Amino acid sequence: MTDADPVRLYRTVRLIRRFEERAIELVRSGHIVGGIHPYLGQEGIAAGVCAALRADDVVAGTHRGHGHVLAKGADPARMLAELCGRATGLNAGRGGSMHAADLGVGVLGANAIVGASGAIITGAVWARRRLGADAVGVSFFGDGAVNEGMLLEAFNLAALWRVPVLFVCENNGYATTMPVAAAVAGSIPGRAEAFGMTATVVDGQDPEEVHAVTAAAVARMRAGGGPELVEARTYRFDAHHTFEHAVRLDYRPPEEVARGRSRDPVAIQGARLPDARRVAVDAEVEATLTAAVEFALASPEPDPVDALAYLYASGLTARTGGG
Amino acid sequence: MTDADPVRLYRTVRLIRRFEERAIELVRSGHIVGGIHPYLGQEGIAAGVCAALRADDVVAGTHRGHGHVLAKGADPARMLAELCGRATGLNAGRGGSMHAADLGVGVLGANAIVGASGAIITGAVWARRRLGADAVGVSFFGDGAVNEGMLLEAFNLAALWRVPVLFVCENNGYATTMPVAAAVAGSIPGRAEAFGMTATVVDGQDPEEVHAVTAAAVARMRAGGGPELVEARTYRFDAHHTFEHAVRLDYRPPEEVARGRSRDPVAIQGARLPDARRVAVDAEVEATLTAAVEFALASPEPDPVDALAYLYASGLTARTGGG
Amino acid sequence: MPRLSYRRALTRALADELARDERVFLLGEDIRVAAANVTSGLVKRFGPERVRDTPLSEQAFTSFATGAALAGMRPVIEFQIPSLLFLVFEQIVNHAHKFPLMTGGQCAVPVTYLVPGSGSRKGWAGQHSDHPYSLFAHAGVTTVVPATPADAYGLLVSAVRCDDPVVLFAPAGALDVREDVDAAALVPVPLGRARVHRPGDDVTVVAVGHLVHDALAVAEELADQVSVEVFDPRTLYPFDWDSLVESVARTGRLVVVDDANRSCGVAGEVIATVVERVPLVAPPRRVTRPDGAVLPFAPALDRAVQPGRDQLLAAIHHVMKDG
Amino acid sequence: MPRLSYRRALTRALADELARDERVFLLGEDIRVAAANVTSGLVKRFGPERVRDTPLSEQAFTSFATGAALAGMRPVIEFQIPSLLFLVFEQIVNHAHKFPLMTGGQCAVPVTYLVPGSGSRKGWAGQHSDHPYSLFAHAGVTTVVPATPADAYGLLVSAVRCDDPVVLFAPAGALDVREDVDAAALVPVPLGRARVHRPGDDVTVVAVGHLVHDALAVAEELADQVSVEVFDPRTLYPFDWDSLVESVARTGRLVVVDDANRSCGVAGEVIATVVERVPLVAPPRRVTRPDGAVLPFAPALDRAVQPGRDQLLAAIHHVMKDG
Ligand SMILES: Cc1ncc(C[n+]2csc(CCOP(=O)(O)OP(=O)(O)O)c2C)c(N)n1
Ligand SMILES: Cc1ncc(C[n+]2csc(CCOP(=O)(O)OP(=O)(O)O)c2C)c(N)n1
Ligand SMILES: [Mg+2]
Ligand SMILES: [Mg+2]
Repeated sequence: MTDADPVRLYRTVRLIRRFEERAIELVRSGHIVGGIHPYLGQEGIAAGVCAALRADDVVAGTHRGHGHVLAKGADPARMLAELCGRATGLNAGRGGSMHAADLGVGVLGANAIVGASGAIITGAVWARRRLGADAVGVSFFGDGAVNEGMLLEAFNLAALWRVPVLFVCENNGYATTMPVAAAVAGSIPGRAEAFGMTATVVDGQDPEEVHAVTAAAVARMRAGGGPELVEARTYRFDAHHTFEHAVRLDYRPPEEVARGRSRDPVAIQGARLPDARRVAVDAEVEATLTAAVEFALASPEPDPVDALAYLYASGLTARTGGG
Repeated sequence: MTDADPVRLYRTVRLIRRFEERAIELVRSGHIVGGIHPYLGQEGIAAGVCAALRADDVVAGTHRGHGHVLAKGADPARMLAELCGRATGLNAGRGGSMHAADLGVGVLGANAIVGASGAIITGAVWARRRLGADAVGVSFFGDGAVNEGMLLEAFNLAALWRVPVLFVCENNGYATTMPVAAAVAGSIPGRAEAFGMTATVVDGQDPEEVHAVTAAAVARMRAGGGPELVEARTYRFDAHHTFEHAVRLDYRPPEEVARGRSRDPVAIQGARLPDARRVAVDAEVEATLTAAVEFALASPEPDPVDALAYLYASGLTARTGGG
Repeated sequence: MPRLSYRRALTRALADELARDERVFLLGEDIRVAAANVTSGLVKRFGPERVRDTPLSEQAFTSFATGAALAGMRPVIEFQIPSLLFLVFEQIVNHAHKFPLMTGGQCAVPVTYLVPGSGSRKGWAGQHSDHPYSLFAHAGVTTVVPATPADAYGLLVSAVRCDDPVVLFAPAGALDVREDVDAAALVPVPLGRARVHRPGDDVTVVAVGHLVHDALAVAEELADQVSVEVFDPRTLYPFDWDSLVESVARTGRLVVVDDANRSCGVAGEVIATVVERVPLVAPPRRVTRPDGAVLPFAPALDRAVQPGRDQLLAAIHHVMKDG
Repeated sequence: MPRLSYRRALTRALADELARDERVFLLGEDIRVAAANVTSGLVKRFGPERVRDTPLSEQAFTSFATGAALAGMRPVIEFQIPSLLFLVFEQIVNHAHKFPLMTGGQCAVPVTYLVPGSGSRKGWAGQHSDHPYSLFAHAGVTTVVPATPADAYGLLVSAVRCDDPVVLFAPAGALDVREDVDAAALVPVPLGRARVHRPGDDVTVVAVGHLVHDALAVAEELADQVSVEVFDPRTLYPFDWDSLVESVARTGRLVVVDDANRSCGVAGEVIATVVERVPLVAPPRRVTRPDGAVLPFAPALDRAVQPGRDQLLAAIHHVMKDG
């Protein structure tokens, strides 16, 4: 996965785009309960970053996490089954949108707590290296997360102990409805530099630029450099969460939304492919997703009898709550 | 208290020095239970900073907090009574060394949790200003605290909302036994600058220099500037905590201790006074402390019947623990 | 008479307190646009200084509120997710709660922590579906869980006026409850006072929060077989023990239904305190979440982990049969 | 036979596990110099990579351990103060505990959280004297409170080997207990298994942690009047209910003594579960800290808030008289 093949990058952004659109339909139809935080508009970041990683590298994501999971190589069908709460899902239906994880492909999981994954991935990468791998890791987070103390503590640990973690801040301008300028004193790169880290700003709408910048950072890290930060400037095309489709929250001027949507990573990367090639990839993605939807919807729901399965890895059985 | 009168500065450093020495004696004699974190060697910081404040300004301190409480104007006798757990203590014997507080003179309290006071003082100063005062505040903390996420979050809030808090980092080279270089990636001023704050490094052993730098920062803040940080370089002359007097922990080379102790804020400031003046101040301080010790030891202990007094400000009475 | 919803009762309580007392202000994430649909219309009426959006810095803004309270304000914090209380547990329990005693009565910390949407939100999965009120009852922080719109109004008003910290959980399962109430009939409800929703002679059912409505439904269903008294503590700490003891002394039987983990939860506390004080004619029973419960994502599993009406029914039948 | 101290039992357990399993490592503040006198000698034997001093960043290093555990290591974290667990409550309860279920069984999080010196340390006052084990029992995290050196050894070894997170509280009141034990007799003690220290027929006294020794002293004092069975749960969660039910079914009387806050504490849970399952001949009693207790500094007040032998004696007399 470490090459910058334009077709591969296009396939990934297109897959995430269409996955999200399908998922939104399934939210509307009631098949996905609880809604999702769509990654629409930010696809170039997950695609570009993950293309710079090896299979044995690890990533940890966010509440807006589908893109990271897919780009790192999880099966879209099992991912969609997870969102639909099916027993065949990545997490056997126990995690859902905000916890989708596939440790087999190095995805430690989406994470519903903003700022939480930075320290976890730092520990995971440190441990993998102690155990002999030369893996690196990526912590994805939003512009809101840089105000969370736990993430800043993780910057310090990673920098001090030179753990090769790439901190990727997806700055989409808002934390829910809070504009970044009203929330972040100083700057995002400045926060990383304060811990002695190299920080780079990149156009998150351009998958190839994201890839190039990350690949260089990963190469430095792999060669023994410390952690780095990349601020990817992006824009969220849709709602913070699908609940906004029902309740209009007034915080982004329509002109701003239009301007943001005009730089579309799928279009930008698509334009780099010959038409025929792009059409072929689109068809391939469509087929994958049609199969994924079928797989998800045909899959069984987990049995409520097993509601507490997996609660304890040690085999401990919890006392039930009945009277 | 806003003048830099050298005699006043000397009186304060001398008072803190002798207070701590008396307190250590009282730890040894068993009158102070639980020990203390001596402020010895760092007196110039509390003295210099508090001399730049007005009576209605507020400060919040640390576990190594006696100096801050005394410099801001608390009564040494009631302070010592507090350390001895007496009913006449600042906190009626309920707080002890790590919680000594005197809200009447603007001391929100020492604090036993490293990094905790920054956000508290930010809220307090913001509120005072909303309620009409033009007060500023000071948050004292150590070099260890700059690794606590909650403090970094407070930097952000204060900077964003332009709350005039002076963050004073007393860098004594160690967090307990952890050398600052092994704990702080980047630099201490850099951490404040990352949030858009002005940061100044000052020689913490020189009370006048501390005063000058702080007074300038306070003036800028009072004139509408945002929060700032001062890193005061200092050295802890004694143990992290008096328990170290019994258990030798091996972490500071003797030469380093000797070098650190050679720059003594009491001596430095004392040298600026005519001998006679200094001797007179010393006598005055001695008399104050002798009276304080007498007062403390003659004071009654609180009645165990009132062990839960003050638990609820609303007057709620807690259910007791008896069988 | 207008149908008042639980949500709008909270909104009205906040509006009334903001109007009544200049010292009251709101703090939270996305509260200006009212993302949680509780603070709707308040920024327009009271301005952004008193309805303050904060960056994602839960620890700092929680302690900011503590500081503001120490300086005389009465902050109300809205938390978007119940588990954010885990993140600020230290700030509430180790600071806000402890300040009055530790300072020997020098201060009060009147902060209200409001959690709209505690418990399962259907599909929000493991990290967003907790009901951690028992943790605060253990710590000794006033803990309130209103079941009805009128109580939501009256208890929130009382929380804001209380001189101690108060955590108010508004269960997701109650947010859509509506009630016919005259606006003029909305009054403060005293903290620490229970409410009997339905008198009965055979068994006392203690129900917490939204489960009051389930208990009432079950009581109605059983009306011709068992006379069920439905007891709503409203405040979990301090608990209205005297009223409960009076009730159980009459009925001789006790069932508790509580949507929180079983071990060391409030249901266990209710049973323990009652059996210490009142002889029962049958062993008491409780219906709770299982020990250590984590809510799985899939809807059927999520439901299976929460207490159900069938379980409550079974528990009532048991205590009737056993006694 | 050498007299083994509780502290040295902990040291030996850590050393044995470090020697046995390369994946085990220690993390904590000042553990190289063994400031808490538990990790003494370990850095010399196992090196600084496996006995890692950390900056003051409790949230990050707790989640660092989670990440390392996800990647196959078995971290042990030493916390200097019980209230630091408040600071990392989110990281333990919302992350480490929830990962296995949320990922559908893809992972385990074998981390041990070791708190040497929980409860009152005499003179460490409000923020350093908590005994928050019931909070973890509520959350469903395995919670261990050894009373004797041999159990401290055996339970710590089992905690390190457990595939789930385990919190081990070593009460300050037990740290100096010594025992005649042959090194060869030190063996793993299974989690979730209670220990009867003294058999008896008239009343079962459940005592937690250091209070086991008080219970034994009281039992001895009463030997010619009342036959007291002293029951030490050792693991508070999961609790060994079957053994307790067997004991109380024999004695018919129950007293619990527990040095934690009363409401929603483990003492209440013990009473609730027992009365659900066993008929008693007298109402049960518990001796605890008061509701919402904050330990005041003054020594006599600090003692007054903790359960005393006289209270236990009175409780035993009560249940004997009542029954
Ligand atoms: C610690 C924490 N605080 C608050 C929330 C509620 N919340 C979920 S997403 C979100 C906004 C996050 O903004 P950002 O980090 O910029 O990511 P984005 O949603 O823009 O991708 C908030 C406030 C949370 N999940 N965790
Ligand atoms: C959050 C927190 N972590 C750990 C501790 C234990 N502890 C008390 S003082 C201290 C060292 C603090 O170092 P620093 O901030 O440099 O202050 P100094 O002691 O040097 O004055 C530690 C680790 C604590 N009280 N609070
Ligand atoms: Mg964002
Ligand atoms: Mg220091």
